[in-house]
Amino acid sequence: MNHDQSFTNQEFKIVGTRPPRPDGVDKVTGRARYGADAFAPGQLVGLILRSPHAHAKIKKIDISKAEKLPGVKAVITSADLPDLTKGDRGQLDILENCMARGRALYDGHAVAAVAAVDAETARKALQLIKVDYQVLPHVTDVDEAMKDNAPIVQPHIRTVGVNPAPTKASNVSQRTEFGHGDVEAGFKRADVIVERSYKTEQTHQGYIEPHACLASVGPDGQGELWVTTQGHFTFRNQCASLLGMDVAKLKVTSSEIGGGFGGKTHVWMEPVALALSRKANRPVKVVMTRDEVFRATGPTCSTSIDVKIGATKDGRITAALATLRYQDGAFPSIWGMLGGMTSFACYDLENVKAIAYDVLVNRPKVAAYRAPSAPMAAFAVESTIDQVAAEIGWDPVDFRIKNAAKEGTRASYGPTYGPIGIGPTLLAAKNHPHMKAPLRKNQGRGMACGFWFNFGGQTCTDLNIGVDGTVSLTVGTVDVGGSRASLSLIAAEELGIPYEKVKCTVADTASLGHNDTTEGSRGTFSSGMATIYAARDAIRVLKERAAKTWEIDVADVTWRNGRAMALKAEHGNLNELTLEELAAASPRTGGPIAGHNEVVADGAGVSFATHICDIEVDPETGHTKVIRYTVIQDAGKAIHPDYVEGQFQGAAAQGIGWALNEEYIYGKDGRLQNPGFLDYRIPVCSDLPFIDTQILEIPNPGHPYGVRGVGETSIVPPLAAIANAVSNAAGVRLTHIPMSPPRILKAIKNGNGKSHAGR
Amino acid sequence: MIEVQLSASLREFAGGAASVAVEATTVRELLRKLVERYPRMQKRFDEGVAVSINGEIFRDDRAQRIPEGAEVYLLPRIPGG
Amino acid sequence: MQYAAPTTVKEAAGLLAKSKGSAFVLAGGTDLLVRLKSGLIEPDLVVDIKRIASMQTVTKAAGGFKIGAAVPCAVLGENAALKKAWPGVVEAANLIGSDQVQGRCTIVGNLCNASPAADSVPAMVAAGAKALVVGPKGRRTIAVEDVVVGPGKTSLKKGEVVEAITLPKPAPKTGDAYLRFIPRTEMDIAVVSAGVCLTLGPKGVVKKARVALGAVGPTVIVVPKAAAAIVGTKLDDAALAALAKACEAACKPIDDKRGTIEFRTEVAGVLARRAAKIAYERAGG
Amino acid sequence: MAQGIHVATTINGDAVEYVCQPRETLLEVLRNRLGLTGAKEGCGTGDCGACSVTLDGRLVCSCLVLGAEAEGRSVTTVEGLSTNGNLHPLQKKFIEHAALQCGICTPGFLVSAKALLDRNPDPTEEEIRYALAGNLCRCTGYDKIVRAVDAAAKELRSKA
Repeated sequence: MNHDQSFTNQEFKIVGTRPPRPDGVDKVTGRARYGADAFAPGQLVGLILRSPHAHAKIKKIDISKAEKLPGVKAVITSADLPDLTKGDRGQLDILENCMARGRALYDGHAVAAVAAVDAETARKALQLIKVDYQVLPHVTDVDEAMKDNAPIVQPHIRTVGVNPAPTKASNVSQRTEFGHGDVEAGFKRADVIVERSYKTEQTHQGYIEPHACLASVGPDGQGELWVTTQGHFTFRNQCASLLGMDVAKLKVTSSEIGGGFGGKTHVWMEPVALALSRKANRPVKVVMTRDEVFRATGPTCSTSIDVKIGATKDGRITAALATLRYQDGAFPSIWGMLGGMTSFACYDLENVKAIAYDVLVNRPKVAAYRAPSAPMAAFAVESTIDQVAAEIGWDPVDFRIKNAAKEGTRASYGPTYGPIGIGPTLLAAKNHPHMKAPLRKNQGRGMACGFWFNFGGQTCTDLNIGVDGTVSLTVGTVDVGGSRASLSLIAAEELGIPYEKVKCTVADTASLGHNDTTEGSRGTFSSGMATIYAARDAIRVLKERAAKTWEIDVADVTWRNGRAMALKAEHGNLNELTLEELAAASPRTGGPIAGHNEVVADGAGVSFATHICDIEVDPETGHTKVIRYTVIQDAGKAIHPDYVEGQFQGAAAQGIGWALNEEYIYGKDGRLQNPGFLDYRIPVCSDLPFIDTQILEIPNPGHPYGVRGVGETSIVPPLAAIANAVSNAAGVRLTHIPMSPPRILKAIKNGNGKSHAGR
Repeated sequence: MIEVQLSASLREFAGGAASVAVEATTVRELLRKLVERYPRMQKRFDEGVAVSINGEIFRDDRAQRIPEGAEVYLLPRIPGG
Repeated sequence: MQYAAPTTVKEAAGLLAKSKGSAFVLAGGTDLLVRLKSGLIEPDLVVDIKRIASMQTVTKAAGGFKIGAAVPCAVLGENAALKKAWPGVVEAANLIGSDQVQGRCTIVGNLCNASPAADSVPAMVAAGAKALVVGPKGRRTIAVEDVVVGPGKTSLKKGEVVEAITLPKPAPKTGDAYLRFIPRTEMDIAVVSAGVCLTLGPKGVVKKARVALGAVGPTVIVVPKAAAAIVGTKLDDAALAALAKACEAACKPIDDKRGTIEFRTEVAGVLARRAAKIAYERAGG
Repeated sequence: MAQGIHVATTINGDAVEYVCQPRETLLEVLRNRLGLTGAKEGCGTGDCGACSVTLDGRLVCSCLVLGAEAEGRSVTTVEGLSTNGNLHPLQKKFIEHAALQCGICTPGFLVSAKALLDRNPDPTEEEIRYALAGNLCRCTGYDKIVRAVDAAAKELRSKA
C-alpha cells in the first residue's frame, strides 16, 4: 500500500516515550485473567488420555467403564470428531493431531478425552479407558528417518520437489532449493574452503502458562471459547471448520496470554474441549499439565545441517552451500524450507545454494517458534563463517562487514533488498565497547548475525471517542508483550492527545473484523498501521464536525495538537475546538465519533540483528557461564523502547538456553524423558547477566512510522554467537547444540576440530 | 510485460524455468495467468504464496499493483512465531 | 487417600504400622507431592509429621547436633552453630532446589527419598551422620549410609520412620565440604557430587578423612581408598591426583538424561579434589 | 471418593474455612475453591515458582503444599501484597521498569521478591538473582525484573 513517505526523520511527540502499560496493575495484583483463570456455571473438568507409545496402531478403545463412572459426563474419541475436511489434508492433519485416528504417531498423542464433575473423577475415568495398542517400529532422529529402511511415519507421503516424482512412501515430505549463481564455479575461485556438519536438538517455546481453555457449546450449535492463544480469530475459524460449526456462532475470547512464542498459533486441545462440551452439553475447562505441554505441543525442529563456504584471501566469499535436514514431527510442514530460505540471508553472495529437506519423525507436530527455523541455520552458517574468517586471518566482524547484504543485494532466497539494517548492526558491533573489553582466562568472545522476514497480514481496528474526549482503541491482535501500550501511544500521537486519554482493548471475535494471529512480529507493525489509519479516519470526522459547528467548508479545517483549527484569515475569529469540546457536542453534530480501518498490512520490513557475547568455560567440567551479552537490532522505529528492549532481551535469553542446556531427550523406546522444567533446563535468573541492548532505527518504507517487527529476530544469532564464544574459550569447535557440559568436556578431551581461538 | 522469478520449489511446475514472462498489472492477474499456463501451480498457491515486488513481500494483498519492469519474485508464504 | 497429621512420634509410627495398603510419610513434600501428582504413587495413607513438635527442632548437646525430621533445610542455614560446626552439610542441604523448596524440604526426606543424587546425603555420610529410627519395636540408630539400599529403596521396615539425624561434635581441626555439578546455576538435580570431611593432625597433615560420592552409583558411595590417598599428606598435588584417581575408580555411574558415564566419572574426581581443598582450608590447614 | 477435610486458616489476613480433598494442593484450593487465581500453575512440580505464596512467612510453592496442611497457618498470596488500596513498591517498580511482558510469572516473582526483601533489605545483584532462581520467566531474560527488585529495595530502604 502507498504511504506518506515522509516517515523518515519524523518528529514524534509521544511515540518513543516509555509510559506504564495499561494492563500493568491487573498483572501485578493477580487480577489479570489467563487461560486457566476463567469459570463458567456448571463447568466440568476435561482431561485427555495420551499415547505412551511413539508409534502404534490403535486396534480398539473401550470407553464403556469410564462412561459408567458416576460424575463422568462425556467421554470422546476420534469417533466424536468426524472428518469434515473435504479432502483438505492439511486440515485433516490438524484434526488428527488433536485426536489420534486409528494410530498414535508420537509419545503424548491424544487418543481419548473425558469430562467429569471434578478432577479426581476425571482422573479415575482416564484410568478406566482401555486402549488396545499394536506397537509399531518408530524413528525420532532426523538423519535416521531419511534412511531407506526407516519406519514410515505417514504412508501417504511422497517427496515433493524431486524429479521424477517418487512412487514410494518416504519420511521426506519435501525437498526445496534456493539460491543463485554457480556454487561449483565459486568454490573453484576460493583460496580457502571450510566444510562442516552440525546438529541441533529439539527445543520447546517453554511459555510458563500451559495451554488452557474453557469451551461451551449448546444444542443450538452456538458456542463460546475462552482460550490462551496468539490468534483467537484463527482459532475460531479452525475450530468452527473442524467441528462443523458456523464461524459467526462461535465466539472466541483471547484471555491474557502467558507466553506463546509461536506455540500458541496452532489449535491443540481446543477442538477436543469443544467436542466434550457439545457431548456433555456443559461448559468444559481443559488445562494442560506441563508434562502434556512438553509431550504434545509446539516444539521446534531438531536439525542436521552441512555447510560449505569458500572465500578468497582478500575476504570475499566466493560460494556458499548448505544442506539442511529439519524434522517437522509427525506431520508434514515447511520448517526445513524456511531454514533454507533464511540460511544465507545476511550476506551478499554471487554464488549461493541452500537445499532443504522436511522430514517426518515420531515426535510431536512441530510448531512455529520465534523466527521459526532461522536459528538453527544461522548456527551452522555463522559458525562456518567464523572458521572461514579464521582460516584467512580476518577479524570475524570485518569479514562479515565485507560480505554483508545491503540495499540492492539479491537475497539468497530471491528478491532484491531495499534499505536494510545488517550493515549498520555490524558497524555498531564493531564500535561497541563490548568488543574491546578484556577477557580473562578460560573466557571467549563470540558474535553472530541473524535475519528474519517479519510480516503483516489482515488487521482491523476500531477507535471510538467517548463523550468526555477519551478514546477507546479496539484491536484484534493479541497482546503478547506490551502492544496495548505501543498502540495507545500511536493513537495518542495521531490524535495529538495524552497517552492517558487512550484505553486499548483486545476485542473478542464477535466485536471486530478478522485479525490474523499475532505472529511474524506483526502485532505492533500491523495493528499500529491500522491504528494510524483509524485515527486519521476519526480526525476526518472531527474536522467535519468542526466545520459544521463553525458553518465553514471542511477544507478550511485542519487538525493540530488535538484541536480543530480554521485555516483562512477570514475565520480568524473562530476559537480552536478541542477533542473534548467536539466529543461533548457530538450528540448534536451527527452522533458518535469513531474511526475504523481494515487493512492487509503488507510491507513488513525484513529485520537483522548482531549479537556479541562472552562465555567462560570450566575446562575441567565443561560448565559454561555467560559473562556478558549485547544485542544490537534494527527496530525501524521503536514505539515503546522498554518493550522493544524487552523483546531483544527475551529472545536472546531463549537463544542462550537453546544454545547451552535446553533439549528434548528421547529414549530408545521413543518416549520423551524430560517433559518437565526440572530436566528441560530453561535459563534461571542466576544463569544470566544483564542483557545490554542497542536499538537501531532504520525506518521501514512499508510503514507510516517506519516500524519493523522486533519480536523474533534476536533469537536467531544467539546459538551461533555462543557457539563461537564457547569454541574460542575452549579452543575447540563445538558443532552440536545444545553445548551441554558433557558435550563440551568430550570435545575438549577429543580436541576435535581445529581451534580458532585468539580473539 | 513482467519477468516473474520462480523460487526453486515452483520451477518444476514451469518445466524447470527459473523465470517466466507474464502480462500482468496486479498480483491477482499475475497469479491467475500463471495458473492458466501451469495448472499444477494452483496447489502450491493454495498452500500459500507470497509475491515480492522490488524487494517488498506481499502475502495477502492481491490488488497490489505491479509496476512495469518491477522485480517480481514468487515465494512460499511464510509463517512466524 | 487418607491424610493424617499426628502430634506425637508414637502416634505417627502407630498409624504407619497399622495402615493397610501403601502409606507414606509427608515431611517437606517436595518429592512426595511431585510423585503423587505425576501418578507414580497412589497412597492410601499420607502421614504428615510437621505437627510433631520434637521433629521440628534442631538441638545442640554435648554430643553434637540433633536435627528433627520435619525441619526445613532453610532453617539449617539459619542455625549459626550448626553452620559453624558442619558447613559442608549445611551447604549441601541448602543446595536442594529453590528458596521455595528450601522452605519445605528436609534432609530426612532427602535421605528417605533414596535418590542416588540426593544433595545432603554425601555430605552427611562424609560427616559421619546417623539416623534415629523409630518403629513398632522401639528406637534404633543407624549410620546414614545404611538407610538407603538402592534407588527409591530404604532399609526401613513397615511402621518405621526416621525421627531425626544426628551429627557428632566435630573433632578439633575438622572441616567438611560438599560440591555438586549441575548444568545451570540452580534448580537442577546433581549430575555428580562429592562430600569430603577431614581432620588434621600436627603441621597440617591430614589425620582422618572420609570421602563420599553421589550420583555415580545406585547409592552414595563411600571411598576409603580416596580417603587413604590424602591421609598423611598436606594435600599436595600428588595427593589430590591420587584422591581424584581413587574416586574415578570407585564410580559405577550410568548414562542418563543428566549425564554420561564418562562425564560423571571424570567430574567425580574433579569435584572430590575441589571439595577436599575447601575442607582442608576449613580444618585450618 | 476420599472424605473431605475441613480446614480453618488465615489467608491474606482474613480467617478462611474450606473443605478440601486429601490430594488437593493448596494451589488448587486457592484457585478452584477460593477464587484466588493470582497464584498460577506453570508446572505443578515446584520448578517454576509461578504459584509462590508464603506459609507462616516462609516462601513456598503452593503446588507442593496440601490444602489440608494450611490448618491453623497463615497464607499470603499476591492478592495480599497491596495494602489499603496502595500498590506495594515492588508492584509499582515492576510496572515502571517494564519488568513484565506476558505477566504470568509476575505474581510468583512479586511474592518471592517480597520474601527476599523482608529478610535482606539491601541485596546485591547476585543475591537477587539467586533468590529469584526458583521463579522462571520466559519473556524478559530477567534483566528488567532484577532492576525492578533493586529499585524497589532502594525505595523501601529510603522509607525505612
